Amino acid sequence: MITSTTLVYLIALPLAGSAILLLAGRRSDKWGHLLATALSASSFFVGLYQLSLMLGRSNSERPITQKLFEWISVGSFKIDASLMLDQLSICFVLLITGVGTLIHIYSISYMSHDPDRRRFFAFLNLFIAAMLLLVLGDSYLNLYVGWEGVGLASYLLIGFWNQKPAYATASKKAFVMNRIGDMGLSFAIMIAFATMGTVSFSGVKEAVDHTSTAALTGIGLMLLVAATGKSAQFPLQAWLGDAMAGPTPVSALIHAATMVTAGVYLITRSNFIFDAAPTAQLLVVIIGAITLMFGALIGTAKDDIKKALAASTMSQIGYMILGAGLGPVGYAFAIMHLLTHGFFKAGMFLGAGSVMHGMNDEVNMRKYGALRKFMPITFATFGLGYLAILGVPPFAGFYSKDMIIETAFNSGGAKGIILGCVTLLGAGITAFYMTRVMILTFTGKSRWDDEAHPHESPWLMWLPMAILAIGSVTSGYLLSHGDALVNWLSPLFEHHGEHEELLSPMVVSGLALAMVAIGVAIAFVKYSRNEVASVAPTDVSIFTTIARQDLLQDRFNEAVFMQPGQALTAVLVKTDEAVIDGAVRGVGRVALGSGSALRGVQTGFVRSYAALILLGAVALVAAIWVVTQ
Amino acid sequence: MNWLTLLMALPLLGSVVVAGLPKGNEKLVKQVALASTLIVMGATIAMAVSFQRDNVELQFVEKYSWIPSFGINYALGVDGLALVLILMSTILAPVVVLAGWNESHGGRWSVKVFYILILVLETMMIGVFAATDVFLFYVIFEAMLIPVYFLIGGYGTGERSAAAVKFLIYSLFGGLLMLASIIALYVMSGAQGGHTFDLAALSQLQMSSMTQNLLFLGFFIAFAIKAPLWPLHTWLPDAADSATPGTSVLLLGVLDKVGTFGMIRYCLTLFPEASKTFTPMILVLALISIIYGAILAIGQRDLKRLIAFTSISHFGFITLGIFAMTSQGYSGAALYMFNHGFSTAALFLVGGWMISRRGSSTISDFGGLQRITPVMAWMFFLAGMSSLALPGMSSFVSEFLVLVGTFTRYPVHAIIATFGIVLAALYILIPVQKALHGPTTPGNENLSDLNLREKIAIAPVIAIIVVLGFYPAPLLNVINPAATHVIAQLGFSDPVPTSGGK
Amino acid sequence: MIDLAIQVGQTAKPEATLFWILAPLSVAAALGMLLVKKAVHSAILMAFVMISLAIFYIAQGAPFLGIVQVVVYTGAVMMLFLFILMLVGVDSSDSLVETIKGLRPIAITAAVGFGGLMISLLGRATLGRGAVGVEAANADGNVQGIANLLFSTYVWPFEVVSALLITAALGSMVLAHHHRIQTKPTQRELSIQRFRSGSLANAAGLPAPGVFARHNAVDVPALLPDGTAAAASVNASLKARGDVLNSSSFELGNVDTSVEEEK
Amino acid sequence: MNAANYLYLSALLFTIGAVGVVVRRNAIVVFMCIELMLNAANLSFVTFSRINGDLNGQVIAFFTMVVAACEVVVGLAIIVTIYRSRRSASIDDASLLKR
Repeated sequence: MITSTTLVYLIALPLAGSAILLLAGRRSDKWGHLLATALSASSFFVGLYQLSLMLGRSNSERPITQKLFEWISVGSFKIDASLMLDQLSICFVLLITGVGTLIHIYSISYMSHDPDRRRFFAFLNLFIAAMLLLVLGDSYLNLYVGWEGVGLASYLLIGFWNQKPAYATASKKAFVMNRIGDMGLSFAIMIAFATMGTVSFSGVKEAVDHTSTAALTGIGLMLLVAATGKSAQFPLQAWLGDAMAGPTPVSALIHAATMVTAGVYLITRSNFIFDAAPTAQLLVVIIGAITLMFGALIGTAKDDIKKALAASTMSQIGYMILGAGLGPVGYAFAIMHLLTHGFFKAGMFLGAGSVMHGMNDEVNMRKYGALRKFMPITFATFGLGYLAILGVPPFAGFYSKDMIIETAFNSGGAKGIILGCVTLLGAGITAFYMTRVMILTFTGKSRWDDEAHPHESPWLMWLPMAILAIGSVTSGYLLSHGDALVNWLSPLFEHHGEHEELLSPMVVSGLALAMVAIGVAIAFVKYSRNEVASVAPTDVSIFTTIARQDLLQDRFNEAVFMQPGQALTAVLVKTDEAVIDGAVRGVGRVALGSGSALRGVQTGFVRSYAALILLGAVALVAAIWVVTQ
Repeated sequence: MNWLTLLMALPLLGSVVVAGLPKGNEKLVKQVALASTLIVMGATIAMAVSFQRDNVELQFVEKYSWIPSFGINYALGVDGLALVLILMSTILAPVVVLAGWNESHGGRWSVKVFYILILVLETMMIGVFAATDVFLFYVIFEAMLIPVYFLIGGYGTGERSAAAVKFLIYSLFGGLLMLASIIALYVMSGAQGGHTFDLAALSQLQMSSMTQNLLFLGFFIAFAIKAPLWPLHTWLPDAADSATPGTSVLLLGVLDKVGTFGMIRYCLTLFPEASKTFTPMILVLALISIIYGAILAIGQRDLKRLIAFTSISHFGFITLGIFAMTSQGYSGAALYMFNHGFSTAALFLVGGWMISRRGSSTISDFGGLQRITPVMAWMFFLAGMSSLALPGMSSFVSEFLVLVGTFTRYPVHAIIATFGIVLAALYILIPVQKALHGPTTPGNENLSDLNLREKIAIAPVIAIIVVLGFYPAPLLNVINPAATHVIAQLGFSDPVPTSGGK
Repeated sequence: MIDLAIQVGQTAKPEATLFWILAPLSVAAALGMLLVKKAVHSAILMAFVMISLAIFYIAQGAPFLGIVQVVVYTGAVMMLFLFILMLVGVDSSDSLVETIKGLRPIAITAAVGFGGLMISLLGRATLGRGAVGVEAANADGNVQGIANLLFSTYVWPFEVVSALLITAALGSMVLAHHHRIQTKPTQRELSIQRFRSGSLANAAGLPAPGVFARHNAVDVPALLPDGTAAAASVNASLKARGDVLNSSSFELGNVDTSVEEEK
Repeated sequence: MNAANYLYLSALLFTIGAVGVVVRRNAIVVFMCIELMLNAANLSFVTFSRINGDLNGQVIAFFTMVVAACEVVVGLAIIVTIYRSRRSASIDDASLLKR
């Protein structure tokens, strides 16, 4: 592999920005945001430069590496701090730095009134650096560093306004649930080292052939656990909704476009393991399918615009995971959907941020309505993103999502049909809840309070939205034109024979569009023709209630993990005090007690001492008597 | 050059100078104490530079006859592990002096006595890691209790006398068992080539497995109390609760390491067979310590007790690494000892500043500190991140090495231990949320942020934590040869990749 | 006389007679010590026991010890006891009721056990074994024999014991020395104190004992102007001993005051 | 006559003395009982001396007498001192050495 010396700048630039902003403190308040944005952008340009270099090389020579230093080396456990950039990484690098830079620009304006804007930018830069490390690391352990690094950045950013207790709790929840996922990644690394003796991607890839399926399945399942944690997949999905506590640019960058897709990256990166472990792969698909429906159902009931979008994110990542679980044919489509989703979902989140910005940070869509007139640019960019997520041709989602649906149908047998139906149904529900968001927010009558003065956002905010909207329109076509992305990534994935086509692309597209149309129509009937209550109605069906409560995910976690855990903690604290320390203190008390009992003998009367001496003498003589017998 | 004796003499000399200073001038006392510890630190670093990394034999060896009639020698020497721990102790000492500039006020005795105790303790901290004569080790091991006893009982808070007595009696109990074992070793050595207390000679003794098991237990219980391992841990929260932050740092950061250090240096070396016999039991205790310490930490309402319980969890990891008998586990454990010293130091020092400012150590009394005292809050957060072994912090490297090393030989143990990292997230983030986040609660509005002295004190600690997180090689290079040597001596070699049975 | 005693003692029959007469008596005296109320009686009984023992010593070929026993114990030690008894109060008699609960039964049980066991042990140890006798050892005379041992084998203990004796003498002097805490009040201070006390009754000092013209002994209380006896005029220790003469016979009312007219 | 009889007598006297020490409260009587015990021991020594035919026992008895004399001197001085401060010769009154 070609070695490079410039790769490290990708990470070093934003990392330096973060360090400077945090260490300089208030002194950098004036220029901190500009420095951070500039560093993020320069990282993007380094990425573009790397891409141009890569394009100039032949397919097999494209991956490059850079060894920085020897990180950990104990016995046979040797980990270098080294980076690797290949066709897959570069996609992520450009997405992260590109969307990241746009969101930096957006935040300059969005956060301009926040006294801690500098800190916000420091965290954003920290996130960019960590995320880049995640996708550039050349071993699972290096990836792990980035993996936890983005977790930390996510924690810091969700809890950016942690003076509100609920937000602080949300950030803690996200971190802890992510840690459960991280534990899976640790297990995967440990199994890999114990069975293969290496944890670098290339080493593991080579070792797959002579490793047992059981071990590979173990690694695969553990990687899947990691992915579910980071990508908010079932059953570790509950943190994502609460993570919307963070400022909206954070939701756009971390909880829509980049970090939450790390799970997809991990699975795609580990394709050699999953390809060799069908059980694990099957489970990936199942998790993807469950989450897809799970997110979609939650999305239908949410009145909070960010939480609706978050549910949508969860559902869309479900698509990607499902795609990645479909094996070699699916990886590229999963990545493609990831990229297009990065554009349109980030755009929509920024749109939502723009709406909130104009509406005094109101997030309840029932308090919106008719914003189309007041925020034309936001409406336009959001609308384009909306069309993209629906999968209307020729917008981006059409290309990426239909590919996944098609692949799902063609994955063969009953599995294919079930998956195909699930993805189709998901597309329909997506259409329903996204239309609902559109209608509630931008059309109909205004339902806001008098204090709200909706207005269009400044250009610093709408410009990134516009760029992302362009991305949502064109990216799908560009990436799939001539199978560009598929060919680009193909050297990484081993191709097996193509499945027979169950349904032709045209049929799938037709079915998907039909589902979307039905979803849109239902939404129109339900929300556009009827008056929308500005307060959520309470006389709703049990299903709506459950969906509003995120399908009881929090209740489940509370009942099954949190409350028993708290009870256990309380019991153990008491036990430690009473039993273990009690035993220790008991020893002391026995000594003390026997002492005070014996103290009674010390009457102070000389005669009683004499009596005791006499008794002692008797005992002594008795002993002699017995001995000499 | 007798480096080790020099190192031990310097703080002692400092304490003599401190003792001779005029009584009224407290500032001068502190400055002299700080200067002494800094000189010791410098000397240690100079010594470490001349350490030969690839030499697995003891280095800087010194040996003088002390009590000839019993064959007791004043014998010193260090290997990689001891060097690292001495380095840690001598770096922590000036940090503690500087960080706890005012914690000697309000004690039972004068400021002078406080620093004399600290300096005497530093001498012993160096000696306990450097001793290669078992008797000398025992003497220092027990003598260390005395300054700590007075530091807790004289300068602590709350029920300091009770905590000090509990600490002392617990430790003496363990020490007594160890003394019995040492005497037994001495007696046996007489029958096998002459009475001696020399560690190397004693490790060659032939003994029945029953004898070995019993003597091993004598040593191990002493070290398990020191470490502390579940269920011999209950002295630690009380002691940490009552001691001043600086004392707690030395207590948890250095003194407790004597326990884990002793397990390696004495238990493994003297009783290899018994170590193997007891390994399953010890591993279970280590696991219980990890999980139990973490859960108890989650349940604590008092900041100092919480930190103490996190240490119990961490010591579980160290013990796990030691007895996993792999080079990764051993190196990880050794590195963990070093790292734990610093991450606990950071937690205790910052926590101590928070407590002294607020006047309460109950976590729920704090709130919203991040807005009021951002630097202090950040330092606490970073210390917490180090404690939960976030990648990029030095403790991550050691914790992961322990887990990987354990997994290759004892997969189930490693899996259970890994659950500790989730609990770690909880026990750090809960106090972080309660104390640093949320609205600023009454009583916290006027807290002052760290002053320059405190920043200077904490900066090197954080720097070491972060730098070693990214570049642990300087330490690993010193530890690794010793690790491979010890593991090989015990007749173990790292498990080879299994390919999952294929 | 001593030779005679030794001869009597060493002939089998007379010694047995001596023993069987004196031994029960001395046991009875010892028991009596425990049972009598007055310490003085105890002391006398004690002296009896000691003299009996002295006789036993002589009878057993230890005339030196016998003499020393009489001189030291009955002569010096018992005198000391009696002195102290006088200081403390010769007449004080003890109550024999036990005040510490359960002590007496314990003591008696233990004593019975101890005595029984000792006697049983002695019986086991000495039955069927005759005495060698000290005739051979006393060939040069008992005193010479002891002196030989004392100044050769036992010279070091002898010196130590002498040192002990001196120390004890010094020690008892130190202990018995009354350490005055305050300075002795002067006459002036005493008189001021008298006037400051509640009444002026004693301001002029205590009345002297004795009845003028009729009786001037210290054991007779003085008469007050009204003719009654003044209790304060007699020494308290005399009163305690009961050695006070009744002064009623000297009182004014009983004195014939009729005046014979001179013709 | 059997010399053992003296030993029995000695044992009896010793026991009586011991009981006296325990049951009597007057310090002087207690002292006398102690003297009785010492004398009983002396009788044993003298008897042993006779049984064994050498004078060592008598020398020991002699020493005992000296020590007993010392003891009486000091002991009585103590009694006087106590009596002076407490006006009592009962040993039960001097019971501060407790708890």
